[in-house]
Amino acid sequence: MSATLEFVRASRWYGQVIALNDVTTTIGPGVTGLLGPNGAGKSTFLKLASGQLAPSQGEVKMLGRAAWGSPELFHRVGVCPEADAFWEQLTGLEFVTGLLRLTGYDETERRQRAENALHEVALLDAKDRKIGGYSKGMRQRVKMAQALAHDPEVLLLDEPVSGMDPVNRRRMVDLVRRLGRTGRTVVVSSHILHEVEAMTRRVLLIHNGRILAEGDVREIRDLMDEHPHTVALRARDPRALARAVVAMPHVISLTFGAEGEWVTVQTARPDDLYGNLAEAAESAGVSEMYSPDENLESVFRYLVAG
Amino acid sequence: MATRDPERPVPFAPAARGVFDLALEGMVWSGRTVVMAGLLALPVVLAIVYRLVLARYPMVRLSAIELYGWFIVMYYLRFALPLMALFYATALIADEVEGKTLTYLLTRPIRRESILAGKFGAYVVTTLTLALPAVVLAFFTLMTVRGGANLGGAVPDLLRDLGVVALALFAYGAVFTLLGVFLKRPVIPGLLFIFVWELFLPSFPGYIPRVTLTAYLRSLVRHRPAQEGVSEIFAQVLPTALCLEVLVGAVVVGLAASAWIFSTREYVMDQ
Amino acid sequence: MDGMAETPLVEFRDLAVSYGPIEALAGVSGAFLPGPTGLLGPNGAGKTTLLKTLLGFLDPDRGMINAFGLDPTKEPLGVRRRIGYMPEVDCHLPGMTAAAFVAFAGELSGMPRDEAISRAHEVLYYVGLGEARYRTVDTYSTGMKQRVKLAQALVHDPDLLLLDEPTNGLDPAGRDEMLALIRDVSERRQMSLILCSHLLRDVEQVCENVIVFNQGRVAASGRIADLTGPRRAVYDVRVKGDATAFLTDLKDHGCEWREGEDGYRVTMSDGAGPELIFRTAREAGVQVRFLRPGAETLEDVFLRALGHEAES
Amino acid sequence: MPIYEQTYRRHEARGPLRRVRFWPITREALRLILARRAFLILLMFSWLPFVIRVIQIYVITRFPEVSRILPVDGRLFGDFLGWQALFAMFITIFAGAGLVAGDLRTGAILVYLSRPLTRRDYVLGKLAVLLLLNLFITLVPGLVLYLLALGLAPDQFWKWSLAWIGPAVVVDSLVISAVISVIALAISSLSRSARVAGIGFFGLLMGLEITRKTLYAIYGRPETALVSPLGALYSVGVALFDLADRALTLPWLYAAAVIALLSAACLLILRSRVRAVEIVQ
Repeated sequence: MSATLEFVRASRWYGQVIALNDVTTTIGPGVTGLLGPNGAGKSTFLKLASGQLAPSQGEVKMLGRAAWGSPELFHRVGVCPEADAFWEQLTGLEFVTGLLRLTGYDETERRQRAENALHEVALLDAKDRKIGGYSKGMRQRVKMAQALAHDPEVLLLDEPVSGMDPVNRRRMVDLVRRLGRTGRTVVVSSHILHEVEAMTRRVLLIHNGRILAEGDVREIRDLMDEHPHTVALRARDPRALARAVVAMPHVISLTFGAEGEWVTVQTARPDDLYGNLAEAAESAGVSEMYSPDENLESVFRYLVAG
Repeated sequence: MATRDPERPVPFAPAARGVFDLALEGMVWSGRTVVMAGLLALPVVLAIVYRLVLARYPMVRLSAIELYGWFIVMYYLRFALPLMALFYATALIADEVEGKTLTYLLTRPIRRESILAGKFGAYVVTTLTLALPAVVLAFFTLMTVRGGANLGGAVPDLLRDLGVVALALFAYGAVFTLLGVFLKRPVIPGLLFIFVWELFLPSFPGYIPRVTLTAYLRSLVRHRPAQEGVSEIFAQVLPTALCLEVLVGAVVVGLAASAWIFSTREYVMDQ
Repeated sequence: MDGMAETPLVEFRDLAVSYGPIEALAGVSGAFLPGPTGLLGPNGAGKTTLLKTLLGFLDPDRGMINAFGLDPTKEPLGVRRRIGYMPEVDCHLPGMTAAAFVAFAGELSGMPRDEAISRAHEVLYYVGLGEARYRTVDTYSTGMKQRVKLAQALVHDPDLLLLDEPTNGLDPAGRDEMLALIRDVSERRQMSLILCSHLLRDVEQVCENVIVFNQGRVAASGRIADLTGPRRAVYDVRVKGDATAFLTDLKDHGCEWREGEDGYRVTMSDGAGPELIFRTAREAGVQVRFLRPGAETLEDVFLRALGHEAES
Repeated sequence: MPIYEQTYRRHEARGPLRRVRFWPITREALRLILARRAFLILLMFSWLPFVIRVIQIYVITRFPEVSRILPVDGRLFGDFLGWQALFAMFITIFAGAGLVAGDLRTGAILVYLSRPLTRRDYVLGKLAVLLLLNLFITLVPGLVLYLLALGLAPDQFWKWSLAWIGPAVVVDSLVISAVISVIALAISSLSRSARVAGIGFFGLLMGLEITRKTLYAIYGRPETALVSPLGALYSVGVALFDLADRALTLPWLYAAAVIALLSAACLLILRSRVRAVEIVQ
């Protein structure tokens, strides 16, 4: 997996505030999710990658060249900034063609590419309306259009779906997945976990300016499985369920809920518990089962707590 | 257009031209241009009033040519042009930063110098298309008073004045571009520069006027309107060659410094 | 909060409000009873317009609106005194510390200065900004700014809270804490509130009743339980391992599935229970890691009420 | 589930709405602007003419014959306040350009108008900020100068004929401060950017001032002063302190009328621009 984007011991600070602290990682083709709470350093990471900021220490290389100070990279890189900021008096088409002109395309090719990009984000029918009149979802999509209009190999997307309602969010998630499948390198930053999980498996967890965890989401979740889990189950016959569960080797504790329907089990090896729970669950009529330690959010919170 | 070479940024001229068109679009059609047009048209209105009233109220203390000279020196050179330069030039980059739209330009394969060049070009075109017609209109409104006998003779004056107006817009434009790129809040310093530095220092004795642009601009123009009080005594006229040298120098240095600062500065547009 | 008919805090009938040519509200009727109520709809559906009409910022073209028995267009001060408004936009004052800002907001609500200062500290501790209250709000993260906005809405202890997109831009941890805070304000402090949002899970976690807006009209309204009562048994499932075989087996058993917010949303075939899910999982060799009877979520209500592909 | 101490009590006091609702707005805005170093420097410079005038009065008391060249009478105060008007413009723009424009741009106006406050309270609160700042550099130094003159040179000053100077200083300072403040606030409300408001304010006042000078240069009639707000202000000064400035000596009634008209127009602009909801045409 050739490295499209490379961070070598890169740090960045503003005054005394450390935004990115000694980060080393490489990102190749496909979609990579950049995950972290607000202020964790995601935006700084993307600004370093897109050469808008120079690293205070270390090196940031994009397509083999130092990201800062190499404007020619933007022939092959598309950036979708986070801010909801536009030249409001331009129409969607003027906005994209205007920026394509700064990418060196001539008149005809500009118009052609702009219309393709607008079609890609389902904005073709609104191409002649002023961006000032666009809805929040449409503004986010025209921003994507300018990022992918010049068919870049690399796409850096800063919170592309924040503040969007479900209809638009799903459309954007599908678009990112389609882009990832065409072999481009797509880096998507977000603080909404299930969106990133829907777009990709490859995740980079970032917190307080440091890389916390890296790799396939499931790998990270398996890493989770070595730790005790508490699992809550509601069953028609909780006693029968309890009898079956108690026999399992790694169960640490087992308690009954107040109303009697609920059973809470704590196990040292969650994999084992879930593995051979199926028969007991079926016979005892389990209708609800959840564990606070089970979703990506908990992975995140768990790793952040450290 | 040459085919796109992904290994090198887009050449300077076409890139600047692209930024120029984008900037011009935003600059010309904004509400502020209407305000600026009004500011420049004021002397034309006064000229028209002067012509109409002249018939019934002939005892005027300024002849048409003197009034025109007064407009050029007192109104345009010392007030309207610097203010318009401050208005547009400080915002060339500041508007994009404040509006957070600079990112779109910084993430294009173009050198930052071409962004500044494109923006400054748009500034020059916008201000010239507003200022030059106003001066010409004022000129003809006044010069055609009483049969316009001396019109032919005065035309070279007009051409010279138009040249000085353009030079003033370039010079003040370069200075305020630098101010806009260098300071976070350039307006108050800019206003102090126009209404204190450029207003009072040119009338000082000795070498002091040489640190102002007004002294040079005023020396290039042949009009010598009667100024009140102390400034009458010390008004100096500097040699034309020196004035041109200094003004062109100010433009070059101002733009070069702005380009250098703009290229090396990082723009952190926090959320 | 028993069900007996309480007098509503806010009532509006056939309310129409427009911004210049754009008709933001086209004749809506409804009421907000004491307690938490959700105001739901895509961006630009007219939710914020209703809040601003309630605050007396906008004069309606036609129709009636009243709050606490007062007409906001005639007695805006009387209405605003009893309302705490948390706007969607960032509205802190640059250069002010949180403590100074919230105390200032209290004073603007008519509280004497020293009382406003002590209240400000108390409220800032309550929203969890105790230690950071002497820092200027510009240095705050998005989450903390949202909490300062809540604090300035709470400081004069209003009778009705208007919360416009309170979890906007928050990360999961921040969102849960903000919703927990809002639930605490509503349940433990007995403060009625209107939670205006386009995020469905937020409204579900705080409110019992909801009014769904779309393009300036009321699309649906009533108790959330009624709107989302399960017709066919629906379960949210998450499995560990390759789910494709599991899902195709489910289809063979007559169940349908689609990708839900967090996991797969399986609509069971008639008469089938959760055991079918466990059995199919076991046969497909995957572990069921999460199972929850998913009533038709507000999103389904939402899409159905909006006629599916509403362009928003 | 985060645990919150039970300190949060329902606040029962429902005292009557304070009458002076706008004062907190003024106090907080002043506190913020006075925290800015650059502004304090500007304020310091605004007191420079005061220092010069004190020296002038001191010199006259030591060498009485000097008073024949630099007479210590109404003209000293008239000129002094004339200069202070220019400083007032810079002070007002520094503090005032963003006063309303900033709130409109960031939406912070909602913090005010969602409270039991009328738009009148908001405008009064903001206006008081500029008024106090301007009075601080016109009325305060003017009165101190007057008392100083009485104290240092009682023989020349403690005359019934010069008793009118005190009230004249008060009136002139009030007029200058009020007019400049209300114009600046109106212009601040017309734009969403403090930068445009600042340049607009100077463009308008200085532009009309040059127009006045042009018309006077052409027609030589003092009535031309009515074209420019600054002209009207200076005419009031000239009338109050009978300064020798032919271009501005005209019946003070005209100047007062122009000023009243101007202030009314500004208040109307403020009434229409200060609203919680942007009316999108």
